[in-house]
Amino acid sequence: MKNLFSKKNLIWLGLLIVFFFLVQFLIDIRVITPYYRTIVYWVGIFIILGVSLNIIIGITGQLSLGHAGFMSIGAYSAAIVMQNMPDMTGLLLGMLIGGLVSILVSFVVAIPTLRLKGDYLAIATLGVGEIIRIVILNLEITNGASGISNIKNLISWPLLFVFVVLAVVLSANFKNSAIGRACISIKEDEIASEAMGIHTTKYKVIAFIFGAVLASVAGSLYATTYYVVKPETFGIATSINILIIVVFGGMGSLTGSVIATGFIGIINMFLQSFAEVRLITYALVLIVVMIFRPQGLLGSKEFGLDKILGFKPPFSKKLRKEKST
Amino acid sequence: MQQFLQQTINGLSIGGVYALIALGYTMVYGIIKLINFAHGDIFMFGAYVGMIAVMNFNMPIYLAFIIAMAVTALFGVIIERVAYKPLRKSSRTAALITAIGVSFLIQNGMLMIMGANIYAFPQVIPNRFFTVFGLRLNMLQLVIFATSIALMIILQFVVSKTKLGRAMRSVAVDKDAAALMGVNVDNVITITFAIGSALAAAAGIMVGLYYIKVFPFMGFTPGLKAFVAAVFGGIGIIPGAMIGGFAIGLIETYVAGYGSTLYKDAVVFIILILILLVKPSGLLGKNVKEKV
Amino acid sequence: GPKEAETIKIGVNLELTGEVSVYGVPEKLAFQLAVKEINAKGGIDGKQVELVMYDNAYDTAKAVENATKLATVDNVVAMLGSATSAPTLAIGPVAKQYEVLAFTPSGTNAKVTMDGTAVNPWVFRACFIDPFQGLVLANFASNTLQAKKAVVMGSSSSDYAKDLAAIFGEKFAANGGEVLTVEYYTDTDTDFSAQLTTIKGLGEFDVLFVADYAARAGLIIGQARSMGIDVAIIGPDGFESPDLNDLAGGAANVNNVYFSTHFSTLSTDAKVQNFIAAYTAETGEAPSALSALAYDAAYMLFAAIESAGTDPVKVRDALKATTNFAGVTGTISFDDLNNPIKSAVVVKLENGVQVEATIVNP
Amino acid sequence: MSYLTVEHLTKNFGGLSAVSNVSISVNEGELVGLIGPNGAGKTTLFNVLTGVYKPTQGKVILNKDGKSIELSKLPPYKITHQGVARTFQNIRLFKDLTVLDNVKIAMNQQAKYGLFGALTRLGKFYASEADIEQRAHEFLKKVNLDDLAYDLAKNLPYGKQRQLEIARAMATGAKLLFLDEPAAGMNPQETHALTEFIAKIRKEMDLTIVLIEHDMSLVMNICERIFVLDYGKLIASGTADEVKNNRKVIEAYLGEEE
Amino acid sequence: MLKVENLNVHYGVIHALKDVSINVEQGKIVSLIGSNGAGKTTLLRTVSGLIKPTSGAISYEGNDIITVAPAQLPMRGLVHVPEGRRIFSGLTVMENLQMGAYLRKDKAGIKEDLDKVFKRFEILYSRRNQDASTLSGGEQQMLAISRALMAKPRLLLLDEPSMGLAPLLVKEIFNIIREINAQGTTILLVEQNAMQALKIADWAYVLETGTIVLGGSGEELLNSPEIQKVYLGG
Ligand SMILES: Nc1ncnc2c1ncn2[C@@H]1O[C@H](COP(=O)(O)OP(=O)(O)OP(=O)(O)O)[C@@H](O)[C@H]1O
Ligand SMILES: Nc1ncnc2c1ncn2[C@@H]1O[C@H](COP(=O)(O)OP(=O)(O)OP(=O)(O)O)[C@@H](O)[C@H]1O
Ligand SMILES: [Mg+2]
Ligand SMILES: [Mg+2]
Repeated sequence: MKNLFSKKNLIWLGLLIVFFFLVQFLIDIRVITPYYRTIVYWVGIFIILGVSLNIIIGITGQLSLGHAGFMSIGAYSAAIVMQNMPDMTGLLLGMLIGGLVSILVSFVVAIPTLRLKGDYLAIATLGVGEIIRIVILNLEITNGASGISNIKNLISWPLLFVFVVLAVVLSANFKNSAIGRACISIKEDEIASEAMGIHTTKYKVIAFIFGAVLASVAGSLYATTYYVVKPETFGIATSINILIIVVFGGMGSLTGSVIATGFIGIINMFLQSFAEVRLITYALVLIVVMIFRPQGLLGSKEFGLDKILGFKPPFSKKLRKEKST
Repeated sequence: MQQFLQQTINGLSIGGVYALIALGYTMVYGIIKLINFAHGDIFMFGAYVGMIAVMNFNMPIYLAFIIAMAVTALFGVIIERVAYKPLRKSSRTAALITAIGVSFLIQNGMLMIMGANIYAFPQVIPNRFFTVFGLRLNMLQLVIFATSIALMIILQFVVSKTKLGRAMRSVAVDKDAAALMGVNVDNVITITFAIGSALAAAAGIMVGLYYIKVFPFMGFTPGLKAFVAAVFGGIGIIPGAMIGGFAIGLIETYVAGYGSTLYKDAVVFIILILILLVKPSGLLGKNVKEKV
Repeated sequence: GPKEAETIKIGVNLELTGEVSVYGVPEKLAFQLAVKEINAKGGIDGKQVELVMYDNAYDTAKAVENATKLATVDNVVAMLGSATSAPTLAIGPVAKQYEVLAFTPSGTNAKVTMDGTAVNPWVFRACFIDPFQGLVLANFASNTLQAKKAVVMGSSSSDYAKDLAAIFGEKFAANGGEVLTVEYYTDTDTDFSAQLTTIKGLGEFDVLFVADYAARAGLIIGQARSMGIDVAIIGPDGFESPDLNDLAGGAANVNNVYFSTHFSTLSTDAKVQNFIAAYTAETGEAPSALSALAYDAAYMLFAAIESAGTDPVKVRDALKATTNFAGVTGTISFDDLNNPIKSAVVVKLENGVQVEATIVNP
Repeated sequence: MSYLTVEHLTKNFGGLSAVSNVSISVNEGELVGLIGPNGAGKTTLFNVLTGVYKPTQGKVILNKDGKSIELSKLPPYKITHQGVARTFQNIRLFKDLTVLDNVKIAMNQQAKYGLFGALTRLGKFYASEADIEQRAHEFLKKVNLDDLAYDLAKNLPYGKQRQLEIARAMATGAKLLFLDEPAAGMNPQETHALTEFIAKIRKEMDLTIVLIEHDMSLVMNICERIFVLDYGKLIASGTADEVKNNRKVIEAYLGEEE
Repeated sequence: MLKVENLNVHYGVIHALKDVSINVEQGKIVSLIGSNGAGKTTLLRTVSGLIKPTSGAISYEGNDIITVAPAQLPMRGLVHVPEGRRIFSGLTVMENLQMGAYLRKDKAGIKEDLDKVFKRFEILYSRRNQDASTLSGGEQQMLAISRALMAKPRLLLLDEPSMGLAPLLVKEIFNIIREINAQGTTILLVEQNAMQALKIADWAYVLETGTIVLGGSGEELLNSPEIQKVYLGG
């Protein structure tokens, strides 16, 4: 308990509260216009997605290309429940159901596929994402190709904020624990990890399920933000967009994913008026960033987490003093 | 039975297309371990070049093939030099993202230059049919089938039996060590990309001739399927790409013909995953455990 | 109140990139043509019309962002788009929230103009809805073609196909016909030989209904003909495209093909002929049904603005009150659900050329 | 009963018999050497002992606290849980992590909280983390690596990396260590230091050690018993002197003294 | 034959080689010893062009080779056997050897050298069609040296050839080095096994933390008490 309310954690809490009210105030006085708000929502939802995929790819080293599939589970669960219960209870219930279904699906999927390595895993997870999408496309309850429209819009800054903070904090806690260390050791060297007594399959599965559940939560938020869910939204392209966030921010860097999502959100906002060149510019930015910063914006480092947010530095950053020779 | 055979022919011909694209995919992958996500778009580029050659310059089709393959090879080499080469020493995921960026760039660049419309590839080879034992065979189906097998054999020979092939494989394993043997690593990679891209162009034209439709996004789905095919057969292994291509073509066709088309792609992926569970490095992949 | 604007701003929210841009781009061109024409005539009430255009790339999130920006930042008088149903479904609630009308030329899904079970007063469309064409084509098949047995093909990835197939099946059965099978494929397919082989194995039938756009319908026509399936092929307005013949492997394959549409290039109506000429001159290609619908949507909107001024609410009311607007796709009024009331045309193609146009009412 | 018993162990790769019908036993607290020509199957034997490969035939039994455990039936991580750990012929540290983290990962077994505790940080989380951290430091002090605790493993000099790999293996709580060529690539002075290091940790922590080595100065100095493999077969075993003078060993491995 | 003058190499901020100068005369064996991380490998890699130096000069047979691409050097007879074997996995033993002769065109000569290699290392012959990655450590080392010999080197750079080899083979390797040298190949040898390295060396250098601290004939160094203490375990 004492540690939970350590000075650092309290400072962190304080900062979050200040940030929350600052943004709320800016929304109230319309400095953050309804339009900017839509950008904020996008960024928030994709932060959750980026961070959750980072747990799987960046922390545990398992390349997954089917993340949007789990997003769709949450999105559809929320949409379906909210058809009958178009209120906050419905949303939360949908989110819960989505989370449970995601646990189930990701568990069933993870056990066999995570035995695969590298590109084989990538293609298997891509397949999983596609299978989920195709199943949704053909189910009655999901309304097939048309998807579900007219979903009650319940997104708001407080709601978004709560879930984004929850997702990021839980992910950070995940990373900075014995479980996170086990996952990182798997990424570093699976054979050595196993030799250190780490049940690699178990941890890979845990990380995968954890990421899937968070993606599902993000999906539920997506549904209540954008009125419509349809199968195409959750295809490979979306999985790739999430992957881009992870690599852009830096594999293994949760704060990197947060910053990268903001960055991409802003780029997209500026490019909005340039229909034809929008994607070309986006592609060029992507290529150029990768060429000049292949490790992503932050590499595997976290952005001042220990200083500002009060996390103990589990992966110390003390640099080696240059040994004078 | 008759219908089953007909479906098999259908499956082999669409599989031939996947195989053709997968060959280039696998080849590039085999040498620089890059999932060249843009390969499908290079295929699309090749189809456009071929189409323009025929449509706007009235070239005979064989010349269009040569021109498209050459131009696309050059295009592939430029992409490699500009976008991929700086990332040789970076992580593979960074390279993958770059490849995705290149894919976006080619698609949308083409969209901007040629517009969103769907072009129809000029039907310069009359689409002749003949009936054998009651089965309808299409001239182009045969051509695609034969070409993919011929190219597979040639490529396999080049890679496994020639000096260039040895150099390619050495570069794949260890660039520095290969350089110490006197291999010009950059050139080998360039040649690899040139060959891979030329193959993609050939596939592009053939698909143009057979399926007619040419548009900026035509590369995405076949590219993805070809990638799946390459993995299916064991990525980096040339005969694997072909077997994977045919396997996927057949599965798709049988499912569409006898089951539900709705689940066609899902069935392909389920079979893929099942096969990977038994053979984690693809049908022809060697299950070597890393020697520690 | 806000300073009187110099120009009349109309928002456009379309699929301009990505694969679905085949539908968005022709509409963009038609909008631009209409604006160019109206501005050349001195604009509306002496004010020039300006399009504020954003790409939604067929992404519902982008569509919402764009609509919000158009409504709240650009303060447009009204919004045009999107070309397909899904983004339009996402735009609808935004239009309602900020009280700016959204007018889709071609979003055919019945729910587009709905807000749950009630009508969304802020969404209009210029095309007929899927059920309508399904009825028209079923009647045409039974009555004009005297068909008894039909086979349906359609894309499983679009509600367009699914709705059309369902309505067609119901009506065709009610007319005493039988649908032997409905074969689905996906949007990304180019090879339909598996489905066609199966269909061929079903035995004799009279008509093949392909519920899809030309991009795939063309290929299906070509592949069906080359497999020796030579029954009548019918389809919806999606068939209308300058590329249909090429995609079918040449005009020679496009025989005994019928499709329902909004207007026929055979029409002797000067308005239609002028539009075809102007569009072709401007863009270098012949107009499709989509561009015709977009062109009409733009002019209906201009007319509403002309009569109501630039207040979005008044514009909406004026549009709603549109009666017998004479467009290139017919004479249009709106029903209670903001859907156009107009008749359909069924066109017959021989050797890829329109040879006959029949006006059909449901 | 001896501590570790290898019974008629065979490991084939395709047609090649890398280890064939090898029977060995090691007593608790012993320091045993495993030598033999290149390709004799030493590393392969280690790989089977630590579960990386399943044996083609035969079994491996560990007698611990009166129980006998068939290691050859367990996956690698469970073998480690039985107090058996190894180093690798080609160093396999977690290169991009610090020395401290390398050790903490090896100590992962000791974490006293589960997923829920990790995510919420309720319960024993902070106490357990502090404990692990402290013990990792204590351990590093014991092996003289504490001043490098915050260096990335890949930045360590080669000799230190070897030491760290041994330390990491010990940190799993292992009582039985398999060291694969710990002195490879070291000069005599470094080898000497390593020899002392091994002797020291062994004494302080009551370890049983089996090591593969080609550096005879090390093997002959500290190994109490030596097994010699050739072409996958055990050709000799005994004390340093016995082995040194065994004809077969001289012919196959040592060569004539000059 | 090879002259390195005032060579400086940096890895980022690490100054790995400081004003290093060495001289390798034609026909000689020159050994380079030093502890781990002294910079021995760095020196060899710089000579063969894999690393670009910050300053200094390298001349080989009288020509400056700093600007020459690494792939050009085997053609000129300068061949490097890298640290850690670096054999091509996935290629068979035979193909690895053929890679050694990559730049050679004389088919007959290649065949002859291949036979020589197989005679010298019979184990390689028996494994010639096996994937090289499954060879044992020692077998791989033999392969790596043999592969270099296939290039007919005039100057051979050897980086720790005895690492990981059984004692018998260590002797064998040093014999082979002598033999190769006797047949006219100049050798620059980096070794941890200082005793052997100094024994066969005509000349030797000691590298410590990036600086050459000592140079002399093999015998001189062998008898130097300092060297005995640190490098010979005496
Ligand atoms: N995964 C494998 N597949 C095929 N052969 C293998 C494999 N692993 C080892 N071998 C073969 O088994 C034999 C023994 O190899 P091992 O690595 O155990 O030798 P070693 O005694 O450790 O030799 P060294 O002292 O050189 O390291 C070698 O001939 C090697 O080629
Ligand atoms: N790629 C690299 N990046 C950064 N530093 C490096 C790199 N390679 C070597 N170093 C550093 O340069 C120094 C010299 O290394 P080098 O490998 O040349 O030593 P060495 O004498 O060959 O040692 P060993 O006996 O272990 O082979 C060391 O401090 C090493 O850590
Ligand atoms: Mg070994
Ligand atoms: Mg070295």
